[in-house]
Amino acid sequence: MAEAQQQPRKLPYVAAITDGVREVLKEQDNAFVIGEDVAGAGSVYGYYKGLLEEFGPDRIYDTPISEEGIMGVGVGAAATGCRPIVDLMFMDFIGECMDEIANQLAKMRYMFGGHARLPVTVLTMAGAGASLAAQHSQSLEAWLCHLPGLKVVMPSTPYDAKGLIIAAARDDNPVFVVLNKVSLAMTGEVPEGAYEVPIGQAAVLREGRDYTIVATGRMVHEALKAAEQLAELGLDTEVIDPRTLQPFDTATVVDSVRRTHRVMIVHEAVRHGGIGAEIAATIQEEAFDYLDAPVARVGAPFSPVPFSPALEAHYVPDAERIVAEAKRQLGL
Amino acid sequence: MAEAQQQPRKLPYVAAITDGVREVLKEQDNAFVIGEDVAGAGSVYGYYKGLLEEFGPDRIYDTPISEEGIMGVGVGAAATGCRPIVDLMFMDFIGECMDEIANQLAKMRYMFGGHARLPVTVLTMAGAGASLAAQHSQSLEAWLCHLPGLKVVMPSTPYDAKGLIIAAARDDNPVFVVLNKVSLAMTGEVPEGAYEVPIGQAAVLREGRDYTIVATGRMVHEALKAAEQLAELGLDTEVIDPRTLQPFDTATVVDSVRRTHRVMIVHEAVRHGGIGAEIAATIQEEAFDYLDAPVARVGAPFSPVPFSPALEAHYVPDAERIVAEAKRQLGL
Amino acid sequence: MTRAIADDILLDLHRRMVRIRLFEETAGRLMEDGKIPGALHLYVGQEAVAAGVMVHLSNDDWITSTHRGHGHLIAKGGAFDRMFAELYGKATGYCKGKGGSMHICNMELGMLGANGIVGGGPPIAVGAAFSNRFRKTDRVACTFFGDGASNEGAFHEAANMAGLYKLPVVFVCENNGYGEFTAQSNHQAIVDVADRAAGYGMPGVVVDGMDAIAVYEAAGEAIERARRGEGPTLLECKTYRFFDHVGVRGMGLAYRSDDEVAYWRTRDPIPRLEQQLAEQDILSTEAAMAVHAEVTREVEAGVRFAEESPLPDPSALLEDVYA
Amino acid sequence: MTRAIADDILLDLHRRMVRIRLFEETAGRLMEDGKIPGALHLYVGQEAVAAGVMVHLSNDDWITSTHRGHGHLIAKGGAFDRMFAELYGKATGYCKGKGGSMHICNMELGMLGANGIVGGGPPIAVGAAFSNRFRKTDRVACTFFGDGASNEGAFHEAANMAGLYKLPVVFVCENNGYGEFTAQSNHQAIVDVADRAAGYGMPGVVVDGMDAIAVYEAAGEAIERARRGEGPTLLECKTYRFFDHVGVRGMGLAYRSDDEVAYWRTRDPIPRLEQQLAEQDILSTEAAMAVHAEVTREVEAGVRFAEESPLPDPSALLEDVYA
Ligand SMILES: Cc1ncc(C[n+]2csc(CCOP(=O)(O)OP(=O)(O)O)c2C)c(N)n1
Ligand SMILES: Cc1ncc(C[n+]2csc(CCOP(=O)(O)OP(=O)(O)O)c2C)c(N)n1
Ligand SMILES: [Mg+2]
Ligand SMILES: [Mg+2]
Repeated sequence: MAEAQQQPRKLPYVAAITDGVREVLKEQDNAFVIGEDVAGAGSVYGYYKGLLEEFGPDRIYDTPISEEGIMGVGVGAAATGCRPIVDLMFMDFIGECMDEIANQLAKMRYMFGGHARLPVTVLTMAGAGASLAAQHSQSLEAWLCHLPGLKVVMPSTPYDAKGLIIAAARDDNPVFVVLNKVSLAMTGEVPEGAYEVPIGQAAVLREGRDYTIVATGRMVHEALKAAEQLAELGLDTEVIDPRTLQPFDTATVVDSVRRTHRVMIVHEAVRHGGIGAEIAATIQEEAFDYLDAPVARVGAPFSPVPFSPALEAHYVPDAERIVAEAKRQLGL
Repeated sequence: MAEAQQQPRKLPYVAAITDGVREVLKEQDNAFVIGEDVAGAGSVYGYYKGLLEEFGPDRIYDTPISEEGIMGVGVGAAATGCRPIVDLMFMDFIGECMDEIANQLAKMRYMFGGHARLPVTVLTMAGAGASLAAQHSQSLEAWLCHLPGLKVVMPSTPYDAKGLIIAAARDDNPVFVVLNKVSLAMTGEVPEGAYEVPIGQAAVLREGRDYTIVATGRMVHEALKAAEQLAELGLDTEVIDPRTLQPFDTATVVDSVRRTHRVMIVHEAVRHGGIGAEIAATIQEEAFDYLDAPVARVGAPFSPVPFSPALEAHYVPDAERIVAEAKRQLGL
Repeated sequence: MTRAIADDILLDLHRRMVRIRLFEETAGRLMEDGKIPGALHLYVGQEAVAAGVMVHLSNDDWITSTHRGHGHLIAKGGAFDRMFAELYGKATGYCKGKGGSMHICNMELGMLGANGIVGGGPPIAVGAAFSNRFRKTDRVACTFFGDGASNEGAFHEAANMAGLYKLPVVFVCENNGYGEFTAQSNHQAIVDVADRAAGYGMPGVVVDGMDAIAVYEAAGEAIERARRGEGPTLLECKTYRFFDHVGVRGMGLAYRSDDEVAYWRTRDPIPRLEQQLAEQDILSTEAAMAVHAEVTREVEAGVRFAEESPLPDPSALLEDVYA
Repeated sequence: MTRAIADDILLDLHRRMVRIRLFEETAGRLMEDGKIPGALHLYVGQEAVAAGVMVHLSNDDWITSTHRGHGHLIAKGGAFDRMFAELYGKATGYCKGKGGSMHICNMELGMLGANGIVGGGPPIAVGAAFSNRFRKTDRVACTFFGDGASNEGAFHEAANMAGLYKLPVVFVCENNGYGEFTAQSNHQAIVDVADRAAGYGMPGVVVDGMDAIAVYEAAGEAIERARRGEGPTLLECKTYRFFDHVGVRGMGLAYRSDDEVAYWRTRDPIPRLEQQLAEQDILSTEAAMAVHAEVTREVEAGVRFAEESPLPDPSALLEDVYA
């Protein structure tokens, strides 16, 4: 495994997660993983597979089905010197532990006048597209971004998944790593060893002069596809993946918009009240005089996630919908 | 009490809440009130005082301290034919029952293919300014507005408190009535008998030609004060209270902006990721060509609510901050 | 228990169990064949619990269910055509294809939905029981939940409220020994979930959940108690799921031994009841086979209905969000 | 209990209780005088619990507290000057004025904060106990919570995890008979919260929470058990708050009778301990008065410090959000 490789190593997203957590467990003696079916089963999506064997039962713990209790262990253990990696199986279950997150994890440091550190990393699985219906398909990152005290990252590639997990675990603050279930099999380059994708830094994945798309999570790939199609329409499109939602890299986005004058935000979450609203509001504040068209937003429509694939296909945003909205926005 | 009055009747906000709930209990046989210390004590803020005596213990129930259980009673009782009024003492405790709200209450009808009705009215107390610190001062309405299936109202006056409670209870959907603790003593006109403030209709509280302020909850009054000060600067300011946040009366706001060309959104919640972001994003979508300046937003800064009055005074937005931001926005 | 049980009740019990078994086996096959999308948590092995409880209930009695909910709906009278259609995501399904396996429901049968949230059922059932009493009916609510679910705060709060208000609700714990891939001994320090009942001021009863008659009798007592206004009961049924947590073979994890599965298969509640009924001359082997054959035809017709049904129209996407 | 308790421990117990009492009486007065903003939940009446537990702990043992948290912090060694300063919202307070009464804390003393969320403490304490073991220390965690809090899901999940993992944590239920204005009989169907322990595989112990020595002994056993790695205990202390839910006279609601309050005042744990110590010639009346006088001076100095301290600078508002 440690031999030098000629070809850059490619891994699926799911293995990149494992790799990131593995590096953290190697590097930080006070780190442990805790969550439902993370040890014996390696999580229902298998992204902790092998870690129990590699690090032993003192570093990875199965729990009862008790999200609030689990998050509480994260808070209490972090405040007293550990660096817990808490697994919240599906992001949809965040309501079970939202008090622990919002009132304890996010606020403890502030309420204590700075006399506590909460280095908790939370890994959780978001996203629709797998026919898992309304309670197993949500993207609720907007709730987290509205909570001072938390950081929120959303890796769209295997590379970022590993690098952001390591950065999150090295951060002395609570960081939520919002993963995407439909991306698990997607492969990409993932270097060996520890590396960070810095928290708070966006990535410009495609440069363009005419148009900017800011897309998060899995929507990054739909945006890149859309950019191809828009190029055929003569629109040289820049695609930015913020990678971190909180703190948000406003500078990179605003710089782009000041050059391209037109921008769209894309996320999988419900459009209404999603983080795209904050990004749009910020862009028009910071780049008002540069905008040639209103900031557009693409997100899920205002309904729960339907089960039937026939409906879900119309629910989750995709390249076609991005292109259609761009055309509408720009009058093409 | 029932005698005709010459003068319009004035009541404090706290009594208007009582009056609204009283009308609902009179009008709807299947309505009951349930929550922590709502019966014997009439709630910690006293807004159910007298209802136990008037309607008896079959209509108003004290509960254990079990927010998830209480909200579950609301869901289960509503789905089976009752019209519960659920009291969530402080909005800060919403994390305790967020799963019940997000995954059951908001989604049950949709998941069931329309075969369930959830006429639950939730009354809850939000807002800072009473030195109650980080866990008893939050305004978290943005979380609710991001959830398809819910409606959200936010009364700023005694009149609206009563009228919106009645409208909420008559609605066949879950409606959250977000109350404000610092407004409880504020008096205003409150007619006798049942009346509705229609859900989804904004109120234009002050007309103006030069500038629009959209303010929610207690911030409405700060906006009205700010409008006076702005008038002195020659800015004829329109003040709109959306009253309902979900569904939002976009038409009234956009109409105003198309006339005034400049707009600010004000709310008490944390500015970042607050509902003001959605309103701002929507305005620039719908009125882009009419805007002479970026949509401005005033909200709480990005920190938990501090305890010390010396800090809290700088935390909660007020007329001064609104005026200052308007000046900055407009270059006055 | 010496009370004699009427023959028709025993036959009813049997038919409900067979209906669950054959529906589930076919559903599992269809899922493995890629015809049913999403996740399917099958009930096979646990049939005695749903049947033994549901025989006591009418359509006016409410139940809440779990992610493993088909069995509960079938035992409460669910029709296979509408159910398969729902699993297929068709417009003719009970939820118009919007819910799928994890949210399958039928309000007219008093079935308040499968639930994708572990612990989601008990608070809702307590609400239904509250409503039963508020509306001055003598109806009860039964809430099914797993051993794993008994560790959720929602269960605790619901049980406490039910005990406090003496509500007409029965907490039916289907203890199949596992929450997903975690054995009970790795998720709680107790052997009997029923031991928690005392903390809520309600009786806790343990029953063999592989014995339909035993469940029938214990559930009958708990439900009658509830109907009489004497309050809730925590009824723990020791049972086992023959298939994996999701689907039939699931993820292929080795969290339980083949021996263990084989042992529990010897306790299969359906052959057991069939043998008891044969010994008592209530249901001959031939008659039992006839029930299986009849239900098999019902399954086939249900699948046909589902396959021939239309998918929901995209315009349905934004319907049913609000009343 | 026949073990003799060393004199210095008994004197220590006494002093901790007097420190709580006098601090709280003054804090209540200052609140009524409008000097302390916000809500103040006073601990007067319950002193034997905090003192009886905390005498066993060092600064390396963790505790979590409740909205009624001053007593816990004082018993753990909290300094009056920093505490009053916090209640006043001054920059010199333990939390720099950012937390106030409901979040007062001191990490160096092992006090993980008062908590405005009912049921907020137990999960955090379980985390601290988990951490104690993970970091291979022999330290314990004690979590204080009320009878009302025992109905929160958070308590249930935390207790189950503690029992499962056999964590070094003691669940100290301060059963003062009320959650706000709701009597225990109106919030749960049991008399002893300790009855819930069995459901988590841990021992449940009931002790007279107005008897400092009884609490001391029972807490000692539970804490030693935890230190030995034998797992958690649920220790229920029957106690009473002499003042109202918030403040001294509170909202003036008639949810409990004057007779009831008067009865419990006859069981005041401080005179009781003083009498016991006087009878055993450990603490004379004069010596006890001297303790009161000394603590009174400490209170006065604390208030003076708070009053003379500066308010936080507005620039502090955005500090301490992130590390
Ligand atoms: C709140 C919540 N947490 C976790 C899950 C994931 N999950 C689905 S089923 C399951 C196991 C449930 O175990 P149990 O209650 O014993 O029911 P069983 O599957 O054994 O029937 C888990 C953890 C979930 N759906 N909801
Ligand atoms: C989650 C939550 N729900 C409700 C409240 C409001 N509240 C504050 S104290 C209290 C009563 C707590 O009772 P108990 O746990 O017995 O403690 P005691 O006040 O008697 O010390 C309540 C309901 C809260 N702070 N947090
Ligand atoms: Mg199970
Ligand atoms: Mg109490």
